[in-house]
Amino acid sequence: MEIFGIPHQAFLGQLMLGLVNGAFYAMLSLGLAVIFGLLDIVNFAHGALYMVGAFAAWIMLDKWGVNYWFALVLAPLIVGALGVVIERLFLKRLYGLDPLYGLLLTFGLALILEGAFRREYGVSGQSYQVPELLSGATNLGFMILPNYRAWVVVASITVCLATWYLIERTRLGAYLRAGTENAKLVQAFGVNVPLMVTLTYGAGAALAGLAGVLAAPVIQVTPLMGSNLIIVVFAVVVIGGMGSILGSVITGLGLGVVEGFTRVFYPEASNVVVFVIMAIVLMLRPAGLFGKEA
Amino acid sequence: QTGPVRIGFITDMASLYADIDGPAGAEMVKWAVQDFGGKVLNRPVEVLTADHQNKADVAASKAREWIDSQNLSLLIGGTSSGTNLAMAGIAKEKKRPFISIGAGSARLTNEDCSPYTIHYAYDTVALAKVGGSALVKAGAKKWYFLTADYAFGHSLEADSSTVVKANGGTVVGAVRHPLNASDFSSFLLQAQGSKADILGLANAGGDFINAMKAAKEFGITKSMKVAGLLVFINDVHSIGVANAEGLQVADSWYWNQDDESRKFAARFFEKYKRMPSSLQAADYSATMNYLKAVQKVGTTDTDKVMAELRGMKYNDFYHKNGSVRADGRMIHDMYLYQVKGSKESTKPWDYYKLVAKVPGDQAFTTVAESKCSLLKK
Amino acid sequence: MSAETILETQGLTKEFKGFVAVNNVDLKVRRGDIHALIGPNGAGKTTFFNLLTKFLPPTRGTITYRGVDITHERPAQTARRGIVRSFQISAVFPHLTAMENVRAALQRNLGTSFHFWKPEKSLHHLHGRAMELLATVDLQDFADELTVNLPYGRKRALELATTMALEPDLMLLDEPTQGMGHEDVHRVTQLIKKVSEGRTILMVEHNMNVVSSIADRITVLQRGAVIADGPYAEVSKNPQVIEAYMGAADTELQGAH
Amino acid sequence: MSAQETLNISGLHAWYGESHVLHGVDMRVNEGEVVALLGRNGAGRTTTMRAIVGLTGARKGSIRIRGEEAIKLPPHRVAKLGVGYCPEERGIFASLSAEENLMLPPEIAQGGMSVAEIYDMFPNLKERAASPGTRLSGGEQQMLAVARILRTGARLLLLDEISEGLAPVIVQKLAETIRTLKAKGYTIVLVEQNFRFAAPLADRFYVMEHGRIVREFAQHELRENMGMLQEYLGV
Amino acid sequence: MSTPSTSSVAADLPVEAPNAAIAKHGGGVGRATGLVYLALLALALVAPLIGLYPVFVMKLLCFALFACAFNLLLGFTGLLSFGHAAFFGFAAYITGHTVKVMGWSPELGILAGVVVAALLGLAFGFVAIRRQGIYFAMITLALSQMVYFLCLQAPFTGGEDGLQGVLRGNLFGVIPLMDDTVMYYLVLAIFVACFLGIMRIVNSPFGQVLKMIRENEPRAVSLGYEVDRYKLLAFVLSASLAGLAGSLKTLVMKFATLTDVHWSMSGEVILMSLLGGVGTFFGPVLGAGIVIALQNMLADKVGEWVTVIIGAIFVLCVLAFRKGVVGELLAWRDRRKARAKA
Ligand SMILES: Nc1ncnc2c1ncn2[C@@H]1O[C@H](COP(=O)(O)OP(=O)(O)OP(=O)(O)O)[C@@H](O)[C@H]1O
Ligand SMILES: Nc1ncnc2c1ncn2[C@@H]1O[C@H](COP(=O)(O)OP(=O)(O)OP(=O)(O)O)[C@@H](O)[C@H]1O
Ligand SMILES: [Mg+2]
Ligand SMILES: [Mg+2]
Repeated sequence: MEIFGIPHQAFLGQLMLGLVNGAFYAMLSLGLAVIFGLLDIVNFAHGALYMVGAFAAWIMLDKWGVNYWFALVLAPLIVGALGVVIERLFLKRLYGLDPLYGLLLTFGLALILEGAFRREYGVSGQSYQVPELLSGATNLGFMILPNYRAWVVVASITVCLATWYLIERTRLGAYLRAGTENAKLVQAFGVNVPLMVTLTYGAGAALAGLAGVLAAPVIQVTPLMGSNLIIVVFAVVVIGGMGSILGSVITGLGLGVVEGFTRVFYPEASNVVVFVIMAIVLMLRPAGLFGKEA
Repeated sequence: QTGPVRIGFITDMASLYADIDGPAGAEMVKWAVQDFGGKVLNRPVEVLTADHQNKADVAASKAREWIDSQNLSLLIGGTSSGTNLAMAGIAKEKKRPFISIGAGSARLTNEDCSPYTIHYAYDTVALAKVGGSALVKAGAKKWYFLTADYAFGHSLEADSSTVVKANGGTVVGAVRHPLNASDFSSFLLQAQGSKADILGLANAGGDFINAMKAAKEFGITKSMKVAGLLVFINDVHSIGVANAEGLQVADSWYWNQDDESRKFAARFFEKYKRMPSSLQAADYSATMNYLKAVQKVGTTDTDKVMAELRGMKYNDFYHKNGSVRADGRMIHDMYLYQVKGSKESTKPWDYYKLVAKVPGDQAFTTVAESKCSLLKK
Repeated sequence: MSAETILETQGLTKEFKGFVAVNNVDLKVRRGDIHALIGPNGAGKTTFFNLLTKFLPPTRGTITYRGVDITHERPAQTARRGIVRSFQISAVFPHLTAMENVRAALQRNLGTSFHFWKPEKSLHHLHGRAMELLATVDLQDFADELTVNLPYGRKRALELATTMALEPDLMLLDEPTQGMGHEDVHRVTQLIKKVSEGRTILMVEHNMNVVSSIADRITVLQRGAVIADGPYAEVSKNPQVIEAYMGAADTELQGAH
Repeated sequence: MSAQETLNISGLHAWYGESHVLHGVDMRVNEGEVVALLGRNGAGRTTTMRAIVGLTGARKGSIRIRGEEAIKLPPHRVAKLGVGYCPEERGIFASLSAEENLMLPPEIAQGGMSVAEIYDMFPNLKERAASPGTRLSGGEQQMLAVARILRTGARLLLLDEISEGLAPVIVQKLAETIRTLKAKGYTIVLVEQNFRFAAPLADRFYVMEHGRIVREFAQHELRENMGMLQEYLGV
Repeated sequence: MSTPSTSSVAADLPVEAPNAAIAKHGGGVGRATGLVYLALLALALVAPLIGLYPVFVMKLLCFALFACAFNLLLGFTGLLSFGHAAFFGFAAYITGHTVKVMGWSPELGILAGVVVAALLGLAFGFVAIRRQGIYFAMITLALSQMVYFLCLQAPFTGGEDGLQGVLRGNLFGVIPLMDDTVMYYLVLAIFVACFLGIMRIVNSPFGQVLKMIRENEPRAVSLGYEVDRYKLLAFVLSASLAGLAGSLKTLVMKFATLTDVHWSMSGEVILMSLLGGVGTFFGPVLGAGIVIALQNMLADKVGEWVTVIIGAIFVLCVLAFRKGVVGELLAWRDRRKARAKA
């Protein structure tokens, strides 16, 4: 049996692989959407934080022998803490200014982080072994799926759904959403907004860090891993509709799959397919697939 | 001529190629000067270094400025073809000797050749010839290429295909992947479907590393052989022998190939806690040989020095039986290595075993193949 | 009265996800009138304005302006036809001077707005007219003042002047006196009266003092539909209006303001 | 009138960026009192309220709430002292539904109005509960802004122009509500452009001009002060 | 408008936009400023004679033009494009290709570059101007990435080797541009013309409309302006000028490479404008000068720290120096004037 001219086994295989990549897009765009939605900051440093997450895991393993499972918890915490520091030191000073300044500042931060790691660790990268428990692969009949990749999909979807629930369905989420619009007023109602904002940025950073740890065993840990990805993730967020949490998750997964199939049918275009889709979506729906019309 | 003799070295100090050349490469140039005695023709030798940040315009501006305002005697180009081509242009315009160490593009000595350029270490044609022919002869007949989708990848693939076919092999397919693709699983799945004997990776750096890792993860390495067409030892180190085992690699030098090299490598290791790449060795060698040539002709005059460099025989720890052809191509022996298994690899950075040695005249573009006008005269 | 109808809606309806905000409104505005639209909160007055100015597309119904069906035109087109709306707040260019604000409106009719090669001087001949307009709203002394620095009431006045520069035939004013002190309310009311000469005004207003003093005609909306329509004196005695809008039936329509 | 002071402001200065808006405001509000703050546009009434809550730029002087000095406190700490603020610009959140808007301010103390009571008072809100906050009509947003803080149990209410944009029928209801709240012992500061709304409700009046309090008088002195008000406010 | 109002966070805060400075300084050129310009022009005219390195100054002028083009959009229209490298770099390739491979004369090569950049700008603008602010930035960034990949893969660009060895040829078939000094005066002439052109655009009737859009877009709509068309024209003008800068750069440096289209080039031009002063006329020129000089200096001094330093400058600018050098100077002058008045 064939689907679109390729054997259905290969088709399912490619679908699966698309989902794996989509999982990373989803996690990264989720963090970006949370930070954008709640702080009105386009976090250009997101890719760098993702990179720091991966490096944190690698360094912990390399230097102190901290295994993957601890790193999975610790690295996001470290990156989250870094996020908290960034927010307190820099971003805090930009609230109330044009959001473009946030973009430019985080752009600068990304350069600094990347440059520093590059200096310290070079660019050819470090490799991180797949944890024992998840090594090996499962024969799904239509393809051999490395266990680790299956885990990535499960973990990422779980995290995304949990975040979405927290923001859209809980009281804390309501504070956060309201805080984006008029932080001062929410604070005047008795909510400790500055703390909340700091923690939110920290949480967004931690999400990026978590994605970094998840990615470490799959790809080479290099200082440039983030900047290669961040622009695609921007496009994902724009397509999904900026600020829409669920939108960015669904779009992330979907685009992973679309990109996967492009690799089969027209590999030359696989780098640009996301941007092409973005252009088309914007022409038809300026606010993005899930964005609310302004 | 009085005043110091200045040698300028421009390379990527911090970015993509900083590990295989970079600051350590600059240091090698300085070491060579030191070891030569710090002076030539009774003039002190100064080394200027700059980071071109992989930007051709930065490389060109720096080169131009040095030549104009510092009266540079020799320009050495580190990594990346674009910057080296730009520097070669400046050197040609200003008539100064230019030695390109780490550029891959064979254009430097082919369609863009110049009487002032020496292309010192390797080029993509040589890599293809060395990697391709030895493997086909060893029985890898059916090839499939995983190619980085830009000029460099294309030429690596095309050169390799020619070699494979010339040696009686076939190319059953190729898939192009975008530059800096973080995920290769999809392409590998396609490669696996091709039922080829060998997967040629016509890419470099991070792309090569990630492709290699994924190949291992998806069990591709079990069903087919993998050949890296442009691999430096730093890449193998990054992937780890466990993942790279069995990989076939072409290069111009390996630190563990003989005693002289080991001595050089030990000194390098002491300072950098890693082993030198072939480019870093070439940086040293090129500087040293230039100084010898200047000493010999007794002047830094470009034409005289170039004539000497072309006439010289090159024999040092880096290369044997080297000579420079009229198009500027350094012709020397090239090697095919295989990555050892984890068990065989006894000490850090002990990664390669020699598979074949390919003499220079078979490794590089032949005069007949070349489009360089300097060869046709 | 045989005054001609300048604007007419027929069956104009706007639904939001099943909620009907404007329901089948047939409204006729006569040329030269000051026509007030009143009604309880959420009756659909602002939505109705949004429909007229094309900020929202109607679900059903037609809008006819001077006999032309303009239901499907774009906002800027409608504006060029002479239907101009005032906004509630910040409807000025804050870092332009009062003069430049007015000139911004005058410039449009010049047809050189895309001419990026012409000098700014080519606009200077508009200054005379701009000053005239500023004078009508008593702002001649503030011509070179940056608009941010003007007090609230003056900003409203400036907005009116700008709006008049467009030579509108029909002005739509949504709660023009909202947020004003008593003095300003009075001044703006008089201003509206003054500028209404030669044009038609449709306004939403909760302040009954204002409505009673200048409106020629009133339409009352409730839950999106028209419940009364006619001259002030007539409508103000309508028990349904008193009940829906005024609350206690015994209160006078002069109301709380 | 109990002697217990709920709010005592003295020598309050406030700035927006570089512009100095309040120049030493002195006023006090006793427990259970309704006080109206009158003045022209731009006199500084809104700024006074914002300064109490901590929403202006820099501020100086003293603000004591139930005896506690609040001038140094961040807004959320001020709120915790039992202050409920209804801003002039309403501050309805677009990304929250009307009901979420209503439920947003955390409850500070027991004894706020229940949601049922609120919906009873403003039936529009019940009907539009699921609509995004800013999709409500102007008047509905105003109702929501007021209702929102009546829920929290704050005992000191700062209400800025709450009758703005409301139909007369709703304005009457609001007036009743304020009377009820007063009867329950709430302390209320009203800023009103709409003098006729505020006049019958307030126990005492302050008149502001150029960032200072220029007059103060009680309800029973209202009649004799009309002339002065005429001058200051054009009433 | 009471209902669909935007309850903005910043309603009560003085929002400081990147273009806040323009309100005050966008207008004509005062006498003092005019004198400064004249002095600079005089300096530029004699630069090759007093031994300033012409190729360096030409490169600087190209980037200054690029930054001015960018600033026309950010500073005077309020749109932050994060994709201007696409126009600059693509035009550079077009000029390189037409001149080197197709043998066109330099003036035609430049024209081709500008036209293509304008068309590209039209296409970008068409997609991007529907959104504002950071959305706009991200969309232009993504679109420029598309152009980057196109250039990476298209055969005529020479991939990562770049398009090398472009000869300058003879202007109008007679003036030999191979001579650096001749080329220098050509570049200077074009730069000065464009600089004046940008001043004119900003102070034209069209510029007035841009100002309105920046100040209060809904109001401009309600006055009957089709704002999207104005923004599009501004975008195309800016793209064309950026393209012109790229085309010139190819002829000056004799090559076009991937760096020119990479998004970090877009970042660089933002840095130049920011550093010099967004929304001022001369700021971007100064900013370009600082960045280019810095790059040249850093190349042999700090090596691996370059990215970190550039990043730090960004952070510093945004935190402490938002108006940029020229912007801060103007603000300082205004404050002094205000104090003198008081
Ligand atoms: N975009 C929208 N989406 C959903 N509902 C809306 C929208 N706009 C308005 N509504 C609803 O339609 C009804 C009419 O709103 P509108 O703003 O027209 O009232 P109004 O008559 O102007 O009232 P007010 O006097 O309070 O300003 C309201 O109940 C409002 O909640
Ligand atoms: N965000 C701000 N930035 C700068 N100045 C402000 C700001 N808000 C208010 N002002 C100025 O402070 C002064 C007092 O304003 P305030 O809003 O307190 O007055 P008000 O008495 O409430 O009047 P209104 O009737 O206009 O609400 C005015 O001159 C006003 O222009
Ligand atoms: Mg309304
Ligand atoms: Mg007020």
